[in-house]
Amino acid sequence: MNIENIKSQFPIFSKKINGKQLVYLDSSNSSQKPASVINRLDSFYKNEFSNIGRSIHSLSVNATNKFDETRMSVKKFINANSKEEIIFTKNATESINLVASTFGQQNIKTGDEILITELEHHSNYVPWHYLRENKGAVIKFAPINDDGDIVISELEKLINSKTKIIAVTHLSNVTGTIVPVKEIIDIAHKKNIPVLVDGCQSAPHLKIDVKDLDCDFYAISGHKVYGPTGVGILYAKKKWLEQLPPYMGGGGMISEVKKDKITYAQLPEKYEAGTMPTAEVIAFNESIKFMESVGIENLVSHERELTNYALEKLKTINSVCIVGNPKNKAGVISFTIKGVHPHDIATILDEDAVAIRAGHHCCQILHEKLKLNATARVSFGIYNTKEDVDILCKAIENCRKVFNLK
Amino acid sequence: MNIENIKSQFPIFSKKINGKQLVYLDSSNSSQKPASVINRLDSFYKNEFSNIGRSIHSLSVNATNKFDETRMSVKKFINANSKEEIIFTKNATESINLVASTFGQQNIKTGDEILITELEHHSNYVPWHYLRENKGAVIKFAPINDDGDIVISELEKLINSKTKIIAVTHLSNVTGTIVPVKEIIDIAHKKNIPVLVDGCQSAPHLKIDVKDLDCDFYAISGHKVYGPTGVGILYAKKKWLEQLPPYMGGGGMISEVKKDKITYAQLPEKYEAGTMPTAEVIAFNESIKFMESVGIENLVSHERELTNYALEKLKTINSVCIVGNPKNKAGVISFTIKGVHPHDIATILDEDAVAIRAGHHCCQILHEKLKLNATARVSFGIYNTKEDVDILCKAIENCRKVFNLK
Amino acid sequence: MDLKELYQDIILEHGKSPRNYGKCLGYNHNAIGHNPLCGDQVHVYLKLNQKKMVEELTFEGSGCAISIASTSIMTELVKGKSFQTAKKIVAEFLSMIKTGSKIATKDLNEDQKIKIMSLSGVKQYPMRVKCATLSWHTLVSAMDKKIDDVNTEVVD
Amino acid sequence: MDLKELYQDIILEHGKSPRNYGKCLGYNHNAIGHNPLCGDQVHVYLKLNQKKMVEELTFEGSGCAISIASTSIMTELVKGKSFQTAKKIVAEFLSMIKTGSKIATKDLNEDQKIKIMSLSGVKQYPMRVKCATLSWHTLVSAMDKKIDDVNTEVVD
Ligand SMILES: Cc1ncc(COP(=O)(O)O)c(C=O)c1O
Ligand SMILES: Cc1ncc(COP(=O)(O)O)c(C=O)c1O
Repeated sequence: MNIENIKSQFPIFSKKINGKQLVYLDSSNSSQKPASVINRLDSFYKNEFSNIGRSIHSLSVNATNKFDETRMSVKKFINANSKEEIIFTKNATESINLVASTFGQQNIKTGDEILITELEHHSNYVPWHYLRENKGAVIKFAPINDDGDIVISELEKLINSKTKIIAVTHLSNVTGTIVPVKEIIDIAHKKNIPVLVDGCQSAPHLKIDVKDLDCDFYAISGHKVYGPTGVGILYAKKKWLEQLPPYMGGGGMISEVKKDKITYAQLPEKYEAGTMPTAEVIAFNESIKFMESVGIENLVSHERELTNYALEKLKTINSVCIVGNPKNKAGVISFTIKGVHPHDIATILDEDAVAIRAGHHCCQILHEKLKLNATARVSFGIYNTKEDVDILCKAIENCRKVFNLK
Repeated sequence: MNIENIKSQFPIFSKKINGKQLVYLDSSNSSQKPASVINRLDSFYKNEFSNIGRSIHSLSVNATNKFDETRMSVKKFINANSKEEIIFTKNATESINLVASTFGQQNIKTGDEILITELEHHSNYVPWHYLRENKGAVIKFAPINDDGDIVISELEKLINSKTKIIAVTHLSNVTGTIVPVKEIIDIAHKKNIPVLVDGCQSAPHLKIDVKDLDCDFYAISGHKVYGPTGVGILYAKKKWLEQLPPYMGGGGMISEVKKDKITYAQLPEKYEAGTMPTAEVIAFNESIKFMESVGIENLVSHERELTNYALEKLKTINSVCIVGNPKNKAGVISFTIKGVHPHDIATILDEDAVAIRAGHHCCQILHEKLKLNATARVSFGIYNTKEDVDILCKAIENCRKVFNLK
Repeated sequence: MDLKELYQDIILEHGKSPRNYGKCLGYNHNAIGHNPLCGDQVHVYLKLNQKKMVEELTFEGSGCAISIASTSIMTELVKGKSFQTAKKIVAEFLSMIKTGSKIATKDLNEDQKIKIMSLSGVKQYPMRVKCATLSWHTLVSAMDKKIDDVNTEVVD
Repeated sequence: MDLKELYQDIILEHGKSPRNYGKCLGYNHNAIGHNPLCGDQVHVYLKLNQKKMVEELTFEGSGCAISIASTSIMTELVKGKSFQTAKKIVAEFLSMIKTGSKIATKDLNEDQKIKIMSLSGVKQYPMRVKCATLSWHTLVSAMDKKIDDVNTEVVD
């Protein structure tokens, strides 16, 4: 696999920042986009634009077919059973809110328990918190150990007859921990408890197979897998989508509307109210094609190599501390520098056109557990190279210099 | 105003359909996009892409500022008091769901009444229906008369002490009726009842001034006002956004997250959970600039002229019936042809590259009232010309020919 | 594609003057189908006699020329057929509309084949396929009596 | 822009060894400010005496060098000032950070002016403005005792 060739497919890397080559290490936040995706947006808007589903004219027929093709691609990409299990949302946050809200309406009563983990992103906690506020549910947090791994035996202890759903990330956006979700799902299913997997970080970094995982729900952000902003995905087993109530109400999700009664459309339309991010979903097909052209195995091994290389190099820098040491890790490294606050690190690195993120990364629970207010985070995409890591390390040295560290 | 010049700003019109010039008369469904909007998406993705708000690096700072500029433009465009009153959603349907859900949570109990009208789009009915299902609310429908006008005195009669909110469209997407929402808001406010205005069709066709209207909520779809898909807008008075609970939960909308407690961010972030349609919102600024470059007054008068011209011409065609005859009408004309079902009309017109919409246009209540299963709809954008209307009328003649009508 | 291939005279004629319209006496099966895209609806009434023969087949509903003609033609062709044959005819029709396959069955005479094939032009108009197939799906559902409602969104 | 203009020695020094850290005895005003962007938090303790003079001003919290240095310098400059003067200094500081205006007040001596102006480099770093201004907003809120929580999202 030729990374320079892949990198050249991303127009942004021909741009200079502060006169320097951009070293983009913030892909966990949002990935850059290959030309094929950007050009598809362009060509769709310029030559083919129409809304889908509702009109009979040729433009609309074409758009409807193209939209459907993306749904088929997503189905294949994550190995779902049918395209009716693929719902388009605006982001993974909506995907999780959709599940929490509809599942909660139907299945959560006072005292029921929702089990999440200390690794969760706010987007996989706040939606469940609403059920605590509005329905009297109880939220339990499966703990992590010092390495940043979920302790399965501890998680298991927290499951009881009141546990109604488990929501867990597949890959931590802070420690890079790969969570053994399949094992968790097995445990849960033995007790008839459904599991939602937050796949925001796994989708760009791992091979996803929802059939193999047997998860009930899987949430993905399009913009983190080389897609346009404005597109999220919810995979859900058909039985859930059939039995749960609809989420947003409006055009496109109904069957029959009367003054006293409304019936809803079939799947997947039941969960797609109003005008979709039509162009963005259609262009998202190119993101999947891009990932397939690279090959998920190649992507995984490239990122693994990069991550290991970066860990090695970072560890040799004085006063750098890596956050967590999970058994399996992918694409995400958070660290601190003794004596330099992460915000200062980010500002100083930016001067060298090295884009990283600093803060709590929407994981305050995890940071509280780690007794850190903030961390600096490096996250990789398929376009990153060892040279990027070298430049990162040099920039960190500069950071130490600015702060007069020994 | 030179329409040919304006039309040339829309790349799609250089495309041929079935070897013919596209006559796009489906703008109420979704408008075409000017090159400036499409190019802004392209340049943002190619040169500037980053997520907003959460990172400190230069790309992110730039994106955050650009995002904020759109918010300021929207504020100015609809004359809101402050940018904190402008919430970005994925579409107008989400905007209305947001209000129905949060307002409902706080203010609707069993027996409370919600007043809507017979003109409403499903997106301004289904979200309220949920409150009927889940909270025991009652929905009342203000009737229209034979012309397709809301009868204000009838609407007034339906208001009583149990009426908690009124939700009404500003412009019907079927009859083109301009609803005197200001008058309705005056009546409602005298009784301390807030009003949501569905501005989906008015935003592209009329000058919007939320301060003058004094509405409590105003919902807009970006894709109907020459913007990208994936962007919706909710205007709401600050007092409401402050007092209502949040809608979706997740990253970006929190202040502090603890295991036992969560506090929410200030406005507007409180209502913007997860990654926004960043690029699309940024490009949407160009849509507003486009509309301002044309001048809303010019747009309104051009479309009025077109609408009148089309009405005149259509009325001369045998067996064509115009749906509704409202006092004030803008940009939207629905019709039927005696002996030809609207679906057949749409298919036949499409053969001449005339794109119209056929069906119930997400207004089944209205169609039931009109005793019609479906109608054919022509809707204008700034790029339409009298020539388009002429081609439409010729295509309708062809339609009559295919069906051997006299 | 020529519009006249879609709107053949036979279709226009059936669209305008549908056969077997109304509720037949003594029906023992029925089902409603609707197309959420447009709100069109069809109600199929069926009388299966003791020999499992389609003794009566009628419909009520509104829709476009394609949909009404398709339903009208369906009632004509299926009436008088056995349960099995009826099912076979439906399958051949659906396959013709979706894949463009020819009508091969010996259960229809030449005249009837011409009628059913007059609907084959619909294949070129993807958005209209549902108009043509709704009543056929509804017929199956009435015969099977499994569910009452057919929704074109599912079955296509 | 040179990083050394942002990270001047005086800022690094205050960032590392902040003055007036901790909870002062007998405080009668206090407020918490936090920056939802990063989770940083500052708690300002203030003792206003009967003459409405800032007798004590301390803080607790964590944050980046900019934020800690800014808070530390703030406590140094505002302590001992009258209520009115304190407000004026805050206003001049905020205006410096936002518009780049000069510090003109006669209420600070030259040394103090150099200190406060060491923070002026922040203006070039929009994402860091909140780091520098959070504690100052929190001080105002403590003085006014209107609300307990300050949130940089609002006030900037
Ligand atoms: C009057 C009206 N309200 C609401 C909507 C829903 O807008 P969207 O589909 O963008 O959510 C539409 C358009 O479909 C409309 O015309
Ligand atoms: C683990 C995880 N979950 C959820 C999210 C939320 O995704 P989005 O902002 O696209 O809704 C993110 C990214 O921000 C994430 O990293």
